[in-house]
Amino acid sequence: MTEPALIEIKGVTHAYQTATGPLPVLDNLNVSVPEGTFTAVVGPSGCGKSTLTKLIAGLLRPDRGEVWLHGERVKSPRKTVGMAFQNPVLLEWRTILDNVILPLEIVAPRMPKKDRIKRAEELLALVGLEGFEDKRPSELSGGMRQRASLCRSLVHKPDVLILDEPFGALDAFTREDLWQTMHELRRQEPFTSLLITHDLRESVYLADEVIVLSGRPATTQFVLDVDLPGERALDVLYQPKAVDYLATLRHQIQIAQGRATQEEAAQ
Amino acid sequence: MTEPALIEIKGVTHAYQTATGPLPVLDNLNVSVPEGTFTAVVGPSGCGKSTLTKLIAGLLRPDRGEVWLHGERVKSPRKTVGMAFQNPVLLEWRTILDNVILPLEIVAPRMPKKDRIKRAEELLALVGLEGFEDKRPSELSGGMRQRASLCRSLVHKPDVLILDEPFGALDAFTREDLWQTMHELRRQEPFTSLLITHDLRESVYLADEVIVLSGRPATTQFVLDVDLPGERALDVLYQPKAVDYLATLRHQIQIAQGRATQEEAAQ
Amino acid sequence: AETKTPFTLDWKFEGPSAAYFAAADNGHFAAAGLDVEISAGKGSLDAIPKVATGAFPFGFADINSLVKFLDQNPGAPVTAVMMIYDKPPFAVVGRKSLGVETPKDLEGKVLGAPPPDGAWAQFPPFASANDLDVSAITVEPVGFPTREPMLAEGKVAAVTGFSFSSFLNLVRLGVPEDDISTILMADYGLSLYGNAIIVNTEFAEANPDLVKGFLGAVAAGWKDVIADPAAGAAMVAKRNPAADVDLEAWRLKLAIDDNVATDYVMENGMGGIDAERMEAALAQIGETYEFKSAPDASLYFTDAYLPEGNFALK
Amino acid sequence: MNSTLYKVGVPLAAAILFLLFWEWLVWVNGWPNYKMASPSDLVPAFWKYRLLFIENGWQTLWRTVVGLLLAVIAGTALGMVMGFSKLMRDALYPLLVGFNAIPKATVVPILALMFVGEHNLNTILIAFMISFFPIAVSVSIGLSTLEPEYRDILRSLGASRVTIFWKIALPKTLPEFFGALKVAVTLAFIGTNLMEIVSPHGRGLGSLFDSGKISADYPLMFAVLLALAFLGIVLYYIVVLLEKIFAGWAERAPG
Amino acid sequence: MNSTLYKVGVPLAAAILFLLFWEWLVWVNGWPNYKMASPSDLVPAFWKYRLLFIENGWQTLWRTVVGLLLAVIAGTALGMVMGFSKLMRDALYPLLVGFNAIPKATVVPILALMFVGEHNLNTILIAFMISFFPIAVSVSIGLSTLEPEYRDILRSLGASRVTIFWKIALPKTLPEFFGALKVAVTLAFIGTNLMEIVSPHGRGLGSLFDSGKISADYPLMFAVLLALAFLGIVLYYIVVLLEKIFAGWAERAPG
Ligand SMILES: Nc1ncnc2c1ncn2[C@@H]1O[C@H](COP(=O)(O)OP(=O)(O)OP(=O)(O)O)[C@@H](O)[C@H]1O
Ligand SMILES: Nc1ncnc2c1ncn2[C@@H]1O[C@H](COP(=O)(O)OP(=O)(O)OP(=O)(O)O)[C@@H](O)[C@H]1O
Ligand SMILES: [Mg+2]
Ligand SMILES: [Mg+2]
Repeated sequence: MTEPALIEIKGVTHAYQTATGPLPVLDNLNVSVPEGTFTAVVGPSGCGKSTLTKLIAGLLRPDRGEVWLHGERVKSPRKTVGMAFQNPVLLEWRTILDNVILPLEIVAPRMPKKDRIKRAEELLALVGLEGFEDKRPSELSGGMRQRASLCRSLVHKPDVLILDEPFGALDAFTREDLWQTMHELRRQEPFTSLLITHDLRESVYLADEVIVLSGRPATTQFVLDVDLPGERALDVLYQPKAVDYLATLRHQIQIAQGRATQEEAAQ
Repeated sequence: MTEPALIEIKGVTHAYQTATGPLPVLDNLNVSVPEGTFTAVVGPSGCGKSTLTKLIAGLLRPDRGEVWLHGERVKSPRKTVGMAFQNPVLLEWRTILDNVILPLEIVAPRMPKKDRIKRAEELLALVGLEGFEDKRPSELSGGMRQRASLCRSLVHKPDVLILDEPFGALDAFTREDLWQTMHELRRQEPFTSLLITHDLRESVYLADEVIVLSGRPATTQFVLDVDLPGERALDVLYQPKAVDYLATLRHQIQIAQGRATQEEAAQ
Repeated sequence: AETKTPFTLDWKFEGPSAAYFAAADNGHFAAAGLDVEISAGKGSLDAIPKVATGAFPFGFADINSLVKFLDQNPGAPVTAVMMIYDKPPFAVVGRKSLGVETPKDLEGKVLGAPPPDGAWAQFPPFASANDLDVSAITVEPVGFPTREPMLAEGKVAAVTGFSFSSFLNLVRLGVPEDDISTILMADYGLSLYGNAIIVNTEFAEANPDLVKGFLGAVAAGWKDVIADPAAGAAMVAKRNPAADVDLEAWRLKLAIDDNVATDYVMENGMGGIDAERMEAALAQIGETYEFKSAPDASLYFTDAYLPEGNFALK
Repeated sequence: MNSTLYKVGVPLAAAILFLLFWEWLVWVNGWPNYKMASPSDLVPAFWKYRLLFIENGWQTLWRTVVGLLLAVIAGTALGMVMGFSKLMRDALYPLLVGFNAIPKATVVPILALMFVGEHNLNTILIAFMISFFPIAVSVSIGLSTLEPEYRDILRSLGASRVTIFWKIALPKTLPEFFGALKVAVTLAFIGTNLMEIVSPHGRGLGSLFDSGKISADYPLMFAVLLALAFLGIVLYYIVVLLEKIFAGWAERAPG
Repeated sequence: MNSTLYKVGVPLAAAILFLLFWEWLVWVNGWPNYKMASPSDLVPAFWKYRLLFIENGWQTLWRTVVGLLLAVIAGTALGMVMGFSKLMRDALYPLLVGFNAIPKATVVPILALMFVGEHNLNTILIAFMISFFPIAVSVSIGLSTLEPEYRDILRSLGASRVTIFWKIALPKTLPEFFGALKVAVTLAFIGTNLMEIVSPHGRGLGSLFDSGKISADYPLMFAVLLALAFLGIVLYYIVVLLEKIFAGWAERAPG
């Protein structure tokens, strides 16, 4: 038997209780992310991706099935997780710098103030927000807020990084810059990551494995192993292998949305 | 002299007053959108795109320069504008349906309730949200909220439609569906539209003209006339002309971000 | 037709208010051509302005308060026309078991007194009239609600207060009646008068006959309740739903005996005052209160509306 | 757990626990009635004066409700003025605070002199005066701290300030508004009783308290206080009901 | 406009306008002092008793502030308990409302009997009792309506409820908290004065009011009320200052 994966999702089923009855969202889902790897999850809008992130982070308890992190069953949130939410909520009463520092105040309360600031400033510079440290969130543009939120998820060097569409509000180039930043960071301070995205190129460029979820209620519909070099340059996406991957994923998503069948995909 | 354009931005300069002094955002910007056309605006994150939409909607007054709509100078917001904000704020105390109906309550207070509901339901169905009419916003996924917000901007059949990254949180296919929906709607109930986006394919597919803004403070750096058929199928993007357009835009944005110079682009 | 004339009392509807209810219920007011609505009050300084502003033509209030009021507000159209409490209820109430029976006994003891208490305000003239060594008396400021309970628990040896209220409160708290000593200040050198019927002078000048009729009805009411205190208490109970009839009858009785039907009144009739005593009273007020202008007894009381020889109670 | 059972049971259990604790406290300390009557002493008082309680309770209740309604209307209006205009906020707030810092017990005689004999008006006015402030504060804060994103939804449609208030600001601050209303309910109650006690007109629970006081009937006095508390709770549940209807969306499961 | 000039000028102008209006009202109606004294009558009263005003003002002030601090601490704690636990909310709210619907004027004698002679304690307790409720309500509402998105930021890090309260819930509700504090300030004031008037211990502005009453000195009585209003305003500005420091971010330009 192989060593258990760092993130292990076993037969998870979940439904939201709504006024009109339960809304099943995840149906017997299985995902495992080995230590040090980067897994991307794609799937149609509203299929249950964000729900999945909340289950892993321990913010929700699954109706059925189990979530394991580091070989322990997840029953409540833990300090070693970094999370960037789809909707980047920044605290309006704190400056951008203080927003980024927030997790350190919880996770590493004894870290000297100077070190905290240094760490946060480094990250902010990495995402192109130098000079905005002392601004209020409302003084930032949508994309800038998203970048600040990304820094917040990274600041305490989490073992497990959960990113829910972290680059959704960014233009292509800023986004590609950040892809490279992510690769760079991963090299410097290794982490295991689960990335939700709707950009297929992003998933292929960043991940070691791409999971395609079916429509709601979501199950694993397809898993793609991305066999590209660990250190990737941007033009890796123009390699035939990558182009192939992209075509496969496009088709899988079409299936997930019920526009094509598995048979067509096989053709 | 030609007939004045429907949206006319003349030498607009704007700066935000921040604690550390003014932050210039727009610098002598000129844009004109003729009646019935669709203009896309692209530019680096934080350059001032959302600011531009607020100026057109009359939510902000420019420091210098003028904004004209319908041949009238904009001094305050007007009822004939539909706006989808970058951050889709839905009112938590209303159902999705009632959120979409909201503009009708202001703009067409005498419209019979039944008609309002019908209109809103039609739009919700168009964006794939049938069955979610009676849910609360918090019961929707990020992408679903964005779609609801789009419906809200359309419900009162505005003459002028301002869309600030309306598809940012959507997966490729849902997004492409909505592109087609937009074309369809435009045919049925013509409007003049300004679209902010960071997706170059989106801009080429939807717009008659793409404006590339430079980095902050933003000026018009480049204007691309999109000469593609009015009714576009998705594969239009694979035509050589469109591929060419995309390459040009990519390069222009690189220039906007200061990674390439105009000279390189000319090569 | 009967003339509507509101009448404000100085306090809540208690036993001693019975006389006015009797005047109403037994038809004395009606006989004088008056339709009187009686309102409760919140102290003399609530009643006096009500009359001074003309909102109420008649009122019932402490004349000492009226003196101060007229000194502070010269020319205010209000004056007293009929003295009711020949002796004011200001008293020192002590317990015999704690060694307090006469004023002199207070020396060396603890006296509880609420700072704004009306009786406490008269303590200095009382003390000087009785040659008390004030420095030998420990004065403990107490709140109204704690006054009698503290005496009942023996934390103080005596308190200042209104004779009938403090006495009855103590009885209610379980202190044996014969242990309570009520030292009525008026019996020990205090010349002050007590509560009187007051009128708005503008109203009185315009309607002298109504005023006379009113006073006659009040006197008749008092006669009724003196004759039958229990019936009077029943009239109070009619207006004060939770009232304890026996208690109110008792309170009325105490007021009649101590304050209303005094020896002087039995002798000279009810309603009038003695000019000399009034001068002495003003002098005693001056011991604790600094007059803005020289006091003038004629401003505070007029017998113009009283019958010759006052109202005989006998 | 059965949900209606829970909704009725929890507050009821809390109330019973509280009464038991009270009884025990009095019993252990051996307090006499004039210090603190125990719940069991109150039962006879309630029974004896039951008709008076109903009659006077109603008197107190309707004046309180009218005063409260006035306070809601005037407080909302004032809050709107202060919420929309910083100038008005800076000018009016200190005056209002000053006015509120004045004990209403001292205002009662002045009012009573102004409107002699108008007992209803006086009582309602005091209930109103004492209770409008929290409402004005909450509305003004709701408006002045409204996030621009929310405001812009309607502003971009050219909606008037009043429309923005009704469609956005008010619903968004409803939870705080109802919180203020819960405070205002109890204050209005205190106002009504203040008038009934300080400037007696012989009606309402305040007058019953007074008449208990005159005859040193301590159990009756405590019984009146309990009745007041009970009426306050009734009004509170009415507010809760309104809140459920109008602002039920805001309640989240606790974290 | 010069900003400090504006900040001082606007409230000052409003206050002066108000005093002028008052003076005019009294003058036009020709009201005597015992109905309503005019501001110009109060000046001599202030001057004559200036030392008493300072001494008693201080007495009232410190008891109010101590009571208020207690109210902030206990109110916040209670609000946390009720905000985090729906059970506690359902159980405690009605009791608190009932307690608050009881006029504090009637509680004063009971307290005075419980702690005979402890004037400071009694006064502070009443100030506390009357003012903690708005604070508890605002904290509990802030917690129970906190948007899950905000809560999740810290929850995902395994932060405790108390941490979430300090880092997220409290700052986020600070504007409402300060609103409640503004209401509580005035209530605490009323509490202190209630004790000083109803169960007099001869100290504080309440007792000055009473002694004005004994000598029928109406201008003095009105002057005391004005002094109370003034102290209330001073406390209010202290709260405003704290608000500027801690919750300045929340104020938006009005729409
Ligand atoms: N209310 C504000 N106060 C101060 N500065 C602001 C405010 N809003 C925006 N800014 C600043 O103005 C600049 C432009 O913001 P804007 O939101 O227009 O950018 P954008 O082009 O929409 O960016 P994005 O693509 O990231 O949404 C940013 O640098 C931002 O920091
Ligand atoms: N709190 C909630 N209560 C009830 N239903 C919810 C809740 N949150 C999400 N849902 C529903 O669950 C489904 C999945 O939501 P989720 O946010 O996980 O989707 P998603 O895959 O992240 O979509 P997107 O790409 O649009 O963000 C949606 O249909 C949504 O309506
Ligand atoms: Mg999502
Ligand atoms: Mg933007």
